[in-house]
Amino acid sequence: MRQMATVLSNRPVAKGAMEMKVSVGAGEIAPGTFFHVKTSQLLRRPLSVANVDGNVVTFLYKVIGAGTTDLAARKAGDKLDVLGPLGNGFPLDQTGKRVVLVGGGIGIPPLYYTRRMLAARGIETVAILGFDTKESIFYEDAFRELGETIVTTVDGSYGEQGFVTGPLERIQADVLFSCGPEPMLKAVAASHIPERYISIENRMGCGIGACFACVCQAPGGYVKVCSDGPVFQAEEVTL
Amino acid sequence: MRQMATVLSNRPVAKGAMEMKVSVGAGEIAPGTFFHVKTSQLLRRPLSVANVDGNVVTFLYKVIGAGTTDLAARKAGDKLDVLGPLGNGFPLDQTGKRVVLVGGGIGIPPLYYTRRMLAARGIETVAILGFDTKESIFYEDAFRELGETIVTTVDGSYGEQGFVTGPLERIQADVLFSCGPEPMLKAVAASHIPERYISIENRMGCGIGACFACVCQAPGGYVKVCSDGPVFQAEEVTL
Amino acid sequence: MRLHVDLPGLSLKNPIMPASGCFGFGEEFAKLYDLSVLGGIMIKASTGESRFGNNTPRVAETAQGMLNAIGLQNPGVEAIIDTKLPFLSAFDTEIIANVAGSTSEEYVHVARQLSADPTIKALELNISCPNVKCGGMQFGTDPVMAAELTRLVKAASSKPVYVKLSPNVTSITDMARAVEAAGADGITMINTLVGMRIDVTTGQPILANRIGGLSGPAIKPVAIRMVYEVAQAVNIPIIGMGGVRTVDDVLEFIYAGASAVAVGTANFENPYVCQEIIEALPGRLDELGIDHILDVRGRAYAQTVSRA
Amino acid sequence: MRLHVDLPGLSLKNPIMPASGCFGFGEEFAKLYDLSVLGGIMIKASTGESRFGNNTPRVAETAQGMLNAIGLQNPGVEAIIDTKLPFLSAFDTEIIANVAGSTSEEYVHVARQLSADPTIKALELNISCPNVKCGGMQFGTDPVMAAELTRLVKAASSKPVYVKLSPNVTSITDMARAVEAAGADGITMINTLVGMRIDVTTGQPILANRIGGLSGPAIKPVAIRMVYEVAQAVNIPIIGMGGVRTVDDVLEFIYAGASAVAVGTANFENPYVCQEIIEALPGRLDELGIDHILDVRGRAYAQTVSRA
Ligand SMILES: Cc1cc2nc3c(=O)[nH]c(=O)nc-3n(C[C@H](O)[C@H](O)[C@H](O)COP(=O)(O)OP(=O)(O)OC[C@H]3O[C@@H](n4cnc5c(N)ncnc54)[C@H](O)[C@@H]3O)c2cc1C
Ligand SMILES: Cc1cc2nc3c(=O)[nH]c(=O)nc-3n(C[C@H](O)[C@H](O)[C@H](O)COP(=O)(O)OP(=O)(O)OC[C@H]3O[C@@H](n4cnc5c(N)ncnc54)[C@H](O)[C@@H]3O)c2cc1C
Ligand SMILES: Cc1cc2nc3c(=O)[nH]c(=O)nc-3n(C[C@H](O)[C@H](O)[C@H](O)COP(=O)(O)O)c2cc1C
Ligand SMILES: Cc1cc2nc3c(=O)[nH]c(=O)nc-3n(C[C@H](O)[C@H](O)[C@H](O)COP(=O)(O)O)c2cc1C
Ligand code: FES
Ligand code: FES
Repeated sequence: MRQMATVLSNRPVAKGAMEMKVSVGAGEIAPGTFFHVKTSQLLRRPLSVANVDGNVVTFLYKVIGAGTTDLAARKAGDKLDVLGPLGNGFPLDQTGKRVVLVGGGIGIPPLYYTRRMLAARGIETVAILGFDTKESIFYEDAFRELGETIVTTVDGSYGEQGFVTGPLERIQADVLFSCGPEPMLKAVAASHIPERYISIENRMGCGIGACFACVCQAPGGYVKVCSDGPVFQAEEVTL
Repeated sequence: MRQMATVLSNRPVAKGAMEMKVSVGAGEIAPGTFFHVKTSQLLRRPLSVANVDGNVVTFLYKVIGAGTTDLAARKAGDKLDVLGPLGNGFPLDQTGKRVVLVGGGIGIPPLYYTRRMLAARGIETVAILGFDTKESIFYEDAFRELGETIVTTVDGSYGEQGFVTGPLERIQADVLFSCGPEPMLKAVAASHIPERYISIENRMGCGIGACFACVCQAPGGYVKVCSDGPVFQAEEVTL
Repeated sequence: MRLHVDLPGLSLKNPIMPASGCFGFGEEFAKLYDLSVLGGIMIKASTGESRFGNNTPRVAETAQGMLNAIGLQNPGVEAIIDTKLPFLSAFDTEIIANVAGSTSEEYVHVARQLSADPTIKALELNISCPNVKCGGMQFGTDPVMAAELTRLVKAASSKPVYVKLSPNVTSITDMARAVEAAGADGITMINTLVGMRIDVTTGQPILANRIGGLSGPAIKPVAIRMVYEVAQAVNIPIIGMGGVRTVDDVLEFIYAGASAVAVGTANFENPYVCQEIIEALPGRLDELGIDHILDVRGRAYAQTVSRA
Repeated sequence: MRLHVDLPGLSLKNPIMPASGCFGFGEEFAKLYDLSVLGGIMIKASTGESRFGNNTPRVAETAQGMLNAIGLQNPGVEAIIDTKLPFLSAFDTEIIANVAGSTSEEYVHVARQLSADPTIKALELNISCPNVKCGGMQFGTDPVMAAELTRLVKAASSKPVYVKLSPNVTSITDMARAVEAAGADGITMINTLVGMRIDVTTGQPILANRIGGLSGPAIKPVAIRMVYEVAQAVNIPIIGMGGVRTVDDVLEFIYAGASAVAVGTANFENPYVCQEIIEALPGRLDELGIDHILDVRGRAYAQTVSRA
């Protein structure tokens, strides 16, 4: 569960965004799960699995504060203390259905690996990726290789101007998988797509379900994002 | 005064002891002075100047706790935030006199540069270097190149068995320069050599004379090790 | 046997246990290692009824510390007895229940219920949680209220009662003496220091609860000082905590006068930390020439102290 | 002018000043940069007679903090006036003198002498130094004693008096209200938390004084919380301190309710830190869309607050 991964590469992919590949031990890694990563700081940092290739895991992360700044300084060959994979991911069992993937900013990473796994099962997908501006776009080509991909920017500097909710209105799909900032999740959770799954990002302590830091209110009481999620059906949580 | 030095090399020279060479900006550096070095820890770490060659400064340091462990991990090309040179060193103005240099463990580093500078002035020196055991010996050959050098080990695994005070008893010299653990300094300060200078290692805060962390009692009140010292005439301080 | 420590109600195979609130009810950590290696487990606080706790964010990071304002989320004493204790009873380790409440009646109710359960070996009376509106801190900062509550809980409990002290007081020794006089069997200390962090972009506190409890390595010097003072002021044993991450931190608490040590925040950094400390202890004792760990208890204030 | 702050007795060109005891009397730092860039300077504590202070070691490092037990070493009030203030008078910055003592008579004597010197613009009444046997902390942990001392010093001083609060109390607001009622013109906070470190090889406290004062980033969350509470409890201005290293730390204190900020321990890590913070402030205010720094004072508890 806890392991010393080895950094294979660590490079910028957009303004303020990095891609890190690490090699980890054997074991199944489901799309939508995350690793809890030790940095120079006291608490670990949750990072979604953006891709898996054999025993190589990719993280895509935005450099925000001390923890991700420390990560950005890691070099190939460095060791990285990671705990995971943790949590429960997106339900891949969507044969015959059409899935729309809606991601905003650093919520986009888990959707890439998810889309690859859906494609491997022959499931048709369409992706809507929302960024702030042209310079912050990453992985657009990688997404396009897997099917129809709509890019939006808030400032209109690339793709459709506005939020992901614009294009989402005209999409026909059976299932929605989404990850991104809370206002976006609120909007997509209320969208016309019949089945909606959202991945929630909350501040965490333990990452394994023991400390109650990451809870989210739910109709039945509460859920723990780290161990019950981070992926939930829209109806399961009260945003 | 504060500068980002560049690490040129950093290698083990004995069990638990490292030699780091850094390049610094221009400026005179006197033997017996020190740099206050920023590590991963909050407070800086005082390290004596063990040698100077052009703009390259050598530190010789024992790996003790978190600060020196962090230093030991630095690689060539890394930047090192150093403050210095600080303090007042050994008086080199000893023409016509014979100087005995007495060093214990990590008190030895400043004596190497001091001996080189004395040799450059044609001053005759003899060195007594005390180590715990054979594996902890460093810079023996470098010292021998500069004159008579007596090595002692506490466990007798190399050189003379015992403390530096053994050989010191039979030495004839006009002046003594010494650096090492407090019990050793106490002993050499009371030795038969007429003029005695000792370099004191105290826990420090600021390193520049402002915080009163490093004071040492003195017949006239007190002295600050960082700014009045670290080198004092034996009579100037009360150990 | 050089790690074995006997305390009121507790026969600890080693003096290391996870601190309350940092280990849930053990279920998650049981997937990582065998909980029977632990000296004991201090389980999450129980209240009379289930509580949701505070809004999120509930944690914020600080320099070598963290703030939390969980707000005593727990399923309530009955659900704990029915759904959590049976699982814990399977392990060969001593279970200490953390008792919380808003009123003395609630404390007494929870203490009576929990102490009656055979899985529970001792109670930890949490009079020091800074994250709940009523109860908690008030009891923990006034010696008279603390003593009165201790007396009531002692009367209701069939198991030894350890009182958990808050560091947010002018005189920690006054608090300790008050609960000792009221019948406490032991003291656990310290709970968190009250702190706050503000988001520089919004100017608003990061925690939804605004203030929270500071834990982790940052507070260790305060914890050590308080254990050192209390150990010299009372005759009941102390379980020390606050910033423990390594075997040397454990020894610092023992030197300061603690008889056992709890590990909180460090479980988040490294979920295997308690197991690793327990494994490292014998080797470190060898290096330092210590026979039994309690041979050095209180060495910081007295060179010779008898065991526990 | 967006950094200018007017406080009782002090016309600060910016709200940044080194904290008492971390900057000596300015002489050493004057070799590194022009002290006239500073808003003010809080000089080292003065007592009636010269003091040597405690034995060494006087400092010990902790996780993102340090313990000190200097013990108010200083040359005594007369020597300070004769040998230190003339040097400081040459700089265009506001000098605040830190007043200490063992008895109220000593405090009054020191306050009278220092306040009479034209170089001194305000006094900082140090009732909170944990490192001296008598005086200091006792005054700082009892509201009645603190108020009485404040009254005496106010009566003796011809300059405004800021009272420096100790964080080692159950209720920081009680202390603040007591000194406000006694006539304090302002509050400076926080002084150090009492802590201890023990050497694992000897089992003995590292500091010769055994206990010391904890400062540095580790204590910032406690300092922010206390400023936040006190700012809402009193109507006199606060100079905040405790763990400040960066321009964002300064803003955190302002959001919490401080009107100016002092920097202590960070001067040891980086002797240029005060100058660097002052240089960085205007750019950071631009980024955050803040016109005058005090426009956001107290934003953590109220969105709209008037200046100073
Ligand atoms: C399940 C999950 C998956 C995530 N996956 C990704 C990803 O793939 N790529 C990516 O760039 N980011 C991801 N995040 C967000 C990422 O964890 C934060 O950006 C990161 O922790 C910031 O750390 P920092 O030290 O740089 O920032 P700081 O602001 O200094 O962090 C301070 C504290 O706040 C927490 N924090 C700050 N922002 C967030 C946030 N958005 N969510 C949760 N905690 C936060 C930190 O973990 C830390 O404890 C994910 C978050 C969660 C919960
Ligand atoms: C003027 C001066 C010159 C020195 N020159 C050298 C040198 O050339 N080579 C060398 O190996 N060592 C030297 N030392 C000692 C060196 O500073 C310490 O070994 C080092 O600071 C230990 O840091 P640490 O983090 O590894 O140990 P820790 O024990 O973790 O340090 C904790 C704190 O204690 C202080 N400390 C610990 N040991 C000492 C000590 N012996 N003297 C002063 N402070 C200490 C540290 O600076 C730090 O603040 C010198 C000390 C002084 C005062
Ligand atoms: C997330 C979290 C939750 C906590 N919950 C409780 C609790 O329910 N009851 C309690 O007595 N203490 C609680 N504490 C306090 C810890 O048990 C411990 O006293 C404190 O964190 C200091 O130890 P540490 O620095 O090792 O974490 C909690 C601490 C944290 C960090
Ligand atoms: C070495 C040292 C000496 C100090 N001396 C004094 C003093 O003489 N008078 C005083 O009021 N505070 C003194 N303090 C406390 C500081 O002024 C300040 O209140 C405290 O350190 C918190 O700020 P910081 O975390 O920025 O250091 C001292 C602090 C340190 C670290
Ligand atoms: S982060 Fe601890 S329960 Fe989710
Ligand atoms: S270390 Fe500050 S005065 Fe010497």
